[in-house]
Amino acid sequence: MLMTGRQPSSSEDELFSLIEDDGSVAPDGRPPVLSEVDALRLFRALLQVRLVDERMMKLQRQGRLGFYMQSMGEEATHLAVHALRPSDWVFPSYREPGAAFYRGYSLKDFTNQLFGNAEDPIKGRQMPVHHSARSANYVSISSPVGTQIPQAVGMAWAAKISQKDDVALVYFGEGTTSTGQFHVGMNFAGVFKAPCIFLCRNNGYAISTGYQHQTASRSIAVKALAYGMPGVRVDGNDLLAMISATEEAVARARAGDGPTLIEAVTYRRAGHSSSDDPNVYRDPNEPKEWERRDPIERWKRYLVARGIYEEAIESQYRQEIGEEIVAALAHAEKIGPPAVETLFDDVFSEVPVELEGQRQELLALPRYVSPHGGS
Amino acid sequence: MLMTGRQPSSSEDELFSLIEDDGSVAPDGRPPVLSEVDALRLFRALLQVRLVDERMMKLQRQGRLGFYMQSMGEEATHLAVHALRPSDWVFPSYREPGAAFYRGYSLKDFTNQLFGNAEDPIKGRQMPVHHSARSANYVSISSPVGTQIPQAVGMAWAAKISQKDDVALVYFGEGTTSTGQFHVGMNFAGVFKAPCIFLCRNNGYAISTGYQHQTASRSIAVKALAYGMPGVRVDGNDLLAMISATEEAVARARAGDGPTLIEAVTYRRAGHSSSDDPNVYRDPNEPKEWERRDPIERWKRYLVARGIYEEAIESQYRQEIGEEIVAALAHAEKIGPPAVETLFDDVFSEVPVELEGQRQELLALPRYVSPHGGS
Amino acid sequence: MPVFNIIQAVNDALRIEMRRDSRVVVLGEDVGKFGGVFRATSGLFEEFGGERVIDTPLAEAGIIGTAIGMALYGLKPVPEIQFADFIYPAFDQIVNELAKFRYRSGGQYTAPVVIRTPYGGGIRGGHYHSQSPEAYFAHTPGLKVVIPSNPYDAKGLLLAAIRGEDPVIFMEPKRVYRAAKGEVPEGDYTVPIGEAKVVREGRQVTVLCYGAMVHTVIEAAEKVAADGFDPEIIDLRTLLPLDTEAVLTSVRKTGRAVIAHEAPKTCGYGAELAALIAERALMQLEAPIVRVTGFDTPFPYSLENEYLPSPERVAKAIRDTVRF
Amino acid sequence: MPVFNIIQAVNDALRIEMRRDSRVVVLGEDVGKFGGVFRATSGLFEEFGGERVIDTPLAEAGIIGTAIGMALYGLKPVPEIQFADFIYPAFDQIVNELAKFRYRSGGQYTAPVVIRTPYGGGIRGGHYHSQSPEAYFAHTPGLKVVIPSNPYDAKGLLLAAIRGEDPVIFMEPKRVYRAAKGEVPEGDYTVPIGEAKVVREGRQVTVLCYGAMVHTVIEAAEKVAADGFDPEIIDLRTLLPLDTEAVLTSVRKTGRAVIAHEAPKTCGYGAELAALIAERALMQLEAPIVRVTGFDTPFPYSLENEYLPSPERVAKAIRDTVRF
Ligand SMILES: Cc1ncc(C[n+]2csc(CCOP(=O)(O)OP(=O)(O)O)c2C)c(N)n1
Ligand SMILES: Cc1ncc(C[n+]2csc(CCOP(=O)(O)OP(=O)(O)O)c2C)c(N)n1
Ligand SMILES: [Mg+2]
Ligand SMILES: [Mg+2]
Repeated sequence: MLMTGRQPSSSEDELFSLIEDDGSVAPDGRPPVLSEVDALRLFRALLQVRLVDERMMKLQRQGRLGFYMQSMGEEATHLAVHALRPSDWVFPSYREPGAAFYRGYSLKDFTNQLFGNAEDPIKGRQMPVHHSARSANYVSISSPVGTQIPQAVGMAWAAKISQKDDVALVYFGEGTTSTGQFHVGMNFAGVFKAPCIFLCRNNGYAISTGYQHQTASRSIAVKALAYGMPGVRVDGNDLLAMISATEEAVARARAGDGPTLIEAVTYRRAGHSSSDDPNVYRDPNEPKEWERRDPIERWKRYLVARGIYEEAIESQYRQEIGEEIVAALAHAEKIGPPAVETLFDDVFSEVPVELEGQRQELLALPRYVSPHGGS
Repeated sequence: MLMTGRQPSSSEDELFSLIEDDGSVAPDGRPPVLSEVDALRLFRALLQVRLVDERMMKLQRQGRLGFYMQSMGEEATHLAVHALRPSDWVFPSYREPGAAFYRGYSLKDFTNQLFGNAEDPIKGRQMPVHHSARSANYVSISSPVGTQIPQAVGMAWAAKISQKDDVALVYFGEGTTSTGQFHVGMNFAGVFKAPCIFLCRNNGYAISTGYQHQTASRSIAVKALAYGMPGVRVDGNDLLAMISATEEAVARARAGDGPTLIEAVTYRRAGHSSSDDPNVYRDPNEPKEWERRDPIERWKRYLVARGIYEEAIESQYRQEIGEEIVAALAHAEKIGPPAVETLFDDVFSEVPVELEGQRQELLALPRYVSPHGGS
Repeated sequence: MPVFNIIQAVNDALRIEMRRDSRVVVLGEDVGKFGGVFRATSGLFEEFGGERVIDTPLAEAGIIGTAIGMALYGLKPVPEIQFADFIYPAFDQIVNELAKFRYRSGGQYTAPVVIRTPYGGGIRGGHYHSQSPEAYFAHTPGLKVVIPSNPYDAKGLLLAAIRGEDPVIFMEPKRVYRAAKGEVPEGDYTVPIGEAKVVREGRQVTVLCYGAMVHTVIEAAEKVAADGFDPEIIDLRTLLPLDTEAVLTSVRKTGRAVIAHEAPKTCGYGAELAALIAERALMQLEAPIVRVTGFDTPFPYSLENEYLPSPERVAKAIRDTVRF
Repeated sequence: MPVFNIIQAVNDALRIEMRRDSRVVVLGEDVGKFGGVFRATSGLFEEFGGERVIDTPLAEAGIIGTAIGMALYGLKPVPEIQFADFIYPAFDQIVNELAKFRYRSGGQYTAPVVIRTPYGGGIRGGHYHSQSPEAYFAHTPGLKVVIPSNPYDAKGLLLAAIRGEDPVIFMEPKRVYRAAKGEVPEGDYTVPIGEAKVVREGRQVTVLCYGAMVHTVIEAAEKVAADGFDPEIIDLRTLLPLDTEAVLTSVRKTGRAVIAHEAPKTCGYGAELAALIAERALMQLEAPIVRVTGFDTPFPYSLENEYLPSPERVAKAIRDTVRF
């Protein structure tokens, strides 16, 4: 009898990468067309994520910031959005700030959000790192993992129904592939040929839970088969490969050929969040292993090989970004919390009578000074 | 770049069958060992489902029964349970009464359940066809589809934890593979190597929704790949193939090799339920097509080819079953509804004070005579 | 004016709005060619095609999740959940996502999805074709909860819901889907969300109800009126936002309140009504507030008529309360 | 007697019961080697191994669904849902399956699963690490709902829950996970499910509360006591089954009731308490029943201290009610 799955087909397990160790591009790799300007712009974008992360974690450790989540080692996956148009939509999880920055979300808004202050674009409503940037078509982040997946499919499908050629790109971690949301989203996308790109950052961990406790599937990419869509395993630390795979998926989507699953194979070098201590559950040497495969160093080698890397440019980027961060922080820390009365806005399009009553009730109390206010 | 799923591998699409058109067994098919007694017992079991269905639908049409669901054409899938031991557990959906009968559930209990009368084993608590037969290790049926899937995995996993070699067999339709429950159950089973057999009756329809609106997957069996378990497509109208595939899966499970997904390819010849009119959404010729592939006729040809079919035996079976049905019905229709006070039992292990108060409140009212009582 | 039942009224509202606004799409299990298991979307597939009347795979989380995405993009999805009992696989999408999108994004994103779903008992559906989960949704800030009791309101409220800017759980009383008939104006009109309706004026006791239970209460009122009792009946129509003015005005007038619903008693919507009255009209009360509800058990099959509040139980509550 | 916090008490209860009864298994996200994100299962993996302390894939529906299957087979699973805010993907398994197994099978099958989950605000968790969904479960017949406020009760109630025959939603007040300390007997004892506790005796007003809010109410009581007010505080401990006797006895004595909880007001558990009192102790009431609760908005981040009932808000309610 034929038992599907007994013989792993080696082709499905292959990892697509383009940038070789020395920074050159694999000879038969058909790399994407990338201008020098874009190559450098991407370099700056990679650096920005890294530098912001470092700074915010430090702040968190100093007790000046409530909570933070780093992306160290996964920055290249964020910049897959280079393959999109501004009118396309991104449905992020919490670990792709670089995608927001690259689409125009400012460091100022970012920082105000972390502080939940009166200038926070989402009015202090959510924990740090739960951004929302309408102008960047970067959809509101939610903590419950996976919920964004069917939403992205719905948006993509709506574009198709509306006869627009916008596509959706949705991010999630490999842990999130275990949720029902992943399954129903993928399945709907397959049936409706929704122009949606599923980008799974397989960083090996879901908090403390390793891949082998998450699924017995030999890869994430192979799961695409269950939904009649193509799946591809990409070296997630290779930005050129990420852009290439995403461009191909976007082209398919825009051509009406439906969705694609991209598994970006990478590694979560830092803890899950500022609340986590990864040394409890994994060998501290494991992340060290992955330092060698750092996506930023790799991109640098690519720039060098292309002959467009200059140390002066890197220093300049670092300095500019550093100054921007300092300025954004100085500003954000100055701003107080949102006004109390805003607590009752945006529940509905208008404030219902009863809720207005609750607002008046709260405002009538002696103003309670929050010990955390604005930080 | 390698895109998994672009090239359907033909082997995964092949359909496993054993009984040839003339009733002979495929020469290299390695059929299961089946005694003559069992072969005839299975024949009787097939007939029983068909005859019960016909009779109950008639009753429903006469307004004597509230609701009914037929299995016409899918009876062979029920008897996959032949591959189990009595101590194994079955987690049914609503369309496998034959599995219950074969494990000892009596026609009397079955009929009392349909009538929800005072002798209904589940005390008139659920709609018709939602059986529960503890003595047959046939778990309580629930309407929300798919919920039984992770439950079956949990039971199988518990057996493993308890160092028993019991296995679970869980039934569901192809429509149900779209639910989150299917996904999370399959995924847990893969990770924990739970001794669970997933038996999907792919009968082509979920109420009015055809396979192509349900999933873009080229088969249900291929979905097993996403969970690192074997999947197999079996001719669901070929009882010998069903038993063979299930035996193989059970052997794997008991040997500690984990779960298997079996796709039984079959067809729902009747309406979804007594409330359905399939002619609204499908060509009436379509079910006719499948009459030629009737699983009972096929089994009969197998018996003939094996030289153990006798018309007299068939008539005897039909008569016995017919009489049993008549007797069970005569009894069930006589019995009134459960006593009012039973409404409050079994919510908890003991009736809490407040609930006892509600019971007394109801009992104090003039007895309301239910217009539907007991039918 | 044509006489419609609730199914026809819902169908009419959907057709009107789909003609008027090309952003409106309907999606769900079997809503297409089949027209829905209760036929509420009958004929829409033929008129508007498969891109706007969409048969989905069997996954409520997918139906609501994708509807949210559609709404974010600017469509006006009206998903159907085949039975309210099957809404729970979508519960996360509803309470954590749909309800909170506007708030959590600081007003940047909104998802005005209108979820239609038949609810309630009385059709011999047992545990899983009879539930009344309205209290779960009324307890979830960010959702509006609308429950019509008759064809006129069903059409007008559904049109108002689809035209609104907020997510709505629109629960349809399936027991009276066909039984509740009434004149329904042709063409366009809306019934404002958030306004209750006095169905019967009376002086002695206020009876609060909604959905199918309105008919039970009217039957009870007729019984007791024959004995000289004079209840006032309020059909809430919208549970959230509640028309508190209408409720309190009536209770302050009558000094007595009876609340009827099908859902289990504990933490049902009736608890909120009783609490509201106990908070704001306590001093006008002349009798305890009585709830006539489903019992605190799962919904049964054979004994559903014993489980459901009957006209007799409501009548008894009215009598006891007035005589208290 | 050792002094434990709530985490330690929960951990101790789990260890005791896992030693005593080999059928007890713990499962959930990160509960194994990591010991749970709040460390409630710390050390159990080391002592009992990976077959009884199980790290699951990321799927709450899978955690509860498989736990039900384990319980059907005879194990005693104690799944952890990492935050109550993430329980909704399992909502269908909980309300349609777990709650109804015994009833729907006519008593043939039972699934006495004890679901542990941290709930509530005050840890700067925003929308999705702060919710208090107890009312959803209290409205679902077939579930018991237990919420301890201190280490002694946490240990005793958890042991009682695991030894019971019914499914239990065991909600742990994470704001006071470490802050609420107290003496906890070593070894075995249980606190019976269904019994409330009078935390402070008083004559003027009954304050009903549970979980973390008990500490807020005590603080409020201390404030008002300094001005000569004399509230009685009842820690409900079990929401379902509720100790109605304790509630009604106290309210009949004091003639006044204030109810405090973190969840949104509308259809919160406080509504049930108010309704109960309005039904059975109305004539003894001398003032309106006041609810001090979270507002009817999603749980906010920056303004969580404004959102949560503060000691000041509770104190004001006590004063206003007594002075009414
Ligand atoms: C539905 C749900 N359950 C649990 C959690 C708690 N949680 C937050 S992140 C996380 C792990 C996610 O892992 P993965 O999807 O791999 O993403 P990564 O953190 O690695 O980027 C968990 C369990 C959650 N946010 N949502
Ligand atoms: C969660 C849920 N949603 C919707 C329904 C309504 N419903 C009952 S059966 C059914 C179709 C199931 O199809 P399939 O799984 O293929 O099984 P089949 O009926 O073909 O045996 C649907 C949609 C349900 N029972 N449960
Ligand atoms: Mg991960
Ligand atoms: Mg089917």
